[in-house]
Amino acid sequence: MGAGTAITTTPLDADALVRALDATGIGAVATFVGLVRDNNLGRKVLHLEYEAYEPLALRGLELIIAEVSEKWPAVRLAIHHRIGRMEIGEASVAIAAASPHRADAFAAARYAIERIKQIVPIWKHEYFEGGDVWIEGATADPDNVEAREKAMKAACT
Amino acid sequence: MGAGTAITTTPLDADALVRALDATGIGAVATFVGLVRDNNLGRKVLHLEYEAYEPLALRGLELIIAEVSEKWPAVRLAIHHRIGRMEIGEASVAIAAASPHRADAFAAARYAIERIKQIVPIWKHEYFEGGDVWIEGATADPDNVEAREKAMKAACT
Amino acid sequence: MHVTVRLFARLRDIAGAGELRREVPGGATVSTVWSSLMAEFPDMSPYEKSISCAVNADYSRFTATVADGDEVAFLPPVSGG
Amino acid sequence: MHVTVRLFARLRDIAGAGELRREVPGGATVSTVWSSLMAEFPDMSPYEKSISCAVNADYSRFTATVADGDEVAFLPPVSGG
Repeated sequence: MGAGTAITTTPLDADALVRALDATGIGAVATFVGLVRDNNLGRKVLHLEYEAYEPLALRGLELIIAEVSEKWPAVRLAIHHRIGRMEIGEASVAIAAASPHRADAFAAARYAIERIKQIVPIWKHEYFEGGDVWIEGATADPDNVEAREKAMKAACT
Repeated sequence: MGAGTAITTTPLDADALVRALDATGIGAVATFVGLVRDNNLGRKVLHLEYEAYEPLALRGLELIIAEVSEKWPAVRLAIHHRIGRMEIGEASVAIAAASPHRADAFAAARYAIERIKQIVPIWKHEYFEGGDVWIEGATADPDNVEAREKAMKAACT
Repeated sequence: MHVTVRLFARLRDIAGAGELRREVPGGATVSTVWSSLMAEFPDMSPYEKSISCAVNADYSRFTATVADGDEVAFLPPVSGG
Repeated sequence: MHVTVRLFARLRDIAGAGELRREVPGGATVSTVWSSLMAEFPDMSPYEKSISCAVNADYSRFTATVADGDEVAFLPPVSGG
């Protein structure tokens, strides 16, 4: 078994995440990979640089895994987030959710990516044609009940 | 670009499906893999054998891809279904959905697996401890509006 | 005229073959073919309500007319995925 | 007493450093640390409403008291994924 969570500068491999999960009794595996897009808000993106507060980012990923275990006890989840410079098309985040049944696997993976964007201290620095900008999304607060409900709703539960 | 659809006796590779998709402008990839479970309805499963009406099964997969394109025009979808004998833990179906944004990628993959179970002429023969049985699920009718709505609902749309 | 009947899964088991060649009257529909099949294999009757059909490897209706040489397939409830 | 202030993303750019060592009065809260930081770097003021914080690499509140040697981090709105 590999690590269920990682903040890493090396390229991500969704397949490795899946292989790292305990496969006993599993009937469904859902994965999600977020990739660097070539455009954002009408800007031509050249590359991205991700920065993290690493120890807290890892703690955030662990917290998401705990939230998922609480909501979907049969789901096994792994989340790896890459940091540093990434080119167009490279994977910045990879999630794998394994479960006896498909509904839970999908819901857990969907929930996880929403929560990552809500609470994990990682920041995206976008270098685009004509400039660069720090992307600022959500105020990181794991206790924000509304945010968590929004993530649950996105997961369709 | 590889084939977007396949009915095949060879082991499935979700990663190959993803690589086969046009990646232009993509920011999200969701995959789903269905695996042979070691138990079903309290029975200890030994192995499965899948049978297909191959030309119609391929047509069914193409139909699902067309339905997805209609609902989510930006999504690129690939579906491979394996047939023949499969052992516990082996993948029977693999789906990959790529999209500029994550909501559509998840929804399309989720919709696709529901529709596969509804309309594609493939049958699962379960060999369990003490016997064997043909699993019978849904009456295959692509024009059944209720079934399609049920799949849309599962996809959370 | 003749049609090729294709059977799958448990229907194939009941018939003991996945492919049958059968004579059908002119103007026959898929329904006609299915009815004679049930007469020949009474064990298929429980599928009356849950079966679907295909003609020449395309989804079809029981009301569709069949032509000489058509491949008529009967699909028990599917269980892919 | 002293705390280590950790800054990220645009806050780091504004301060010109990701890590600062600052003296704070006894009984200071995270809020105290943030207020002096804003006084020192007025460009951080727009973040007043959207910032969150951590103490010793754990999520915290602005009302939390800080101790000598603590690492106090200020997190602009996150954008991972």
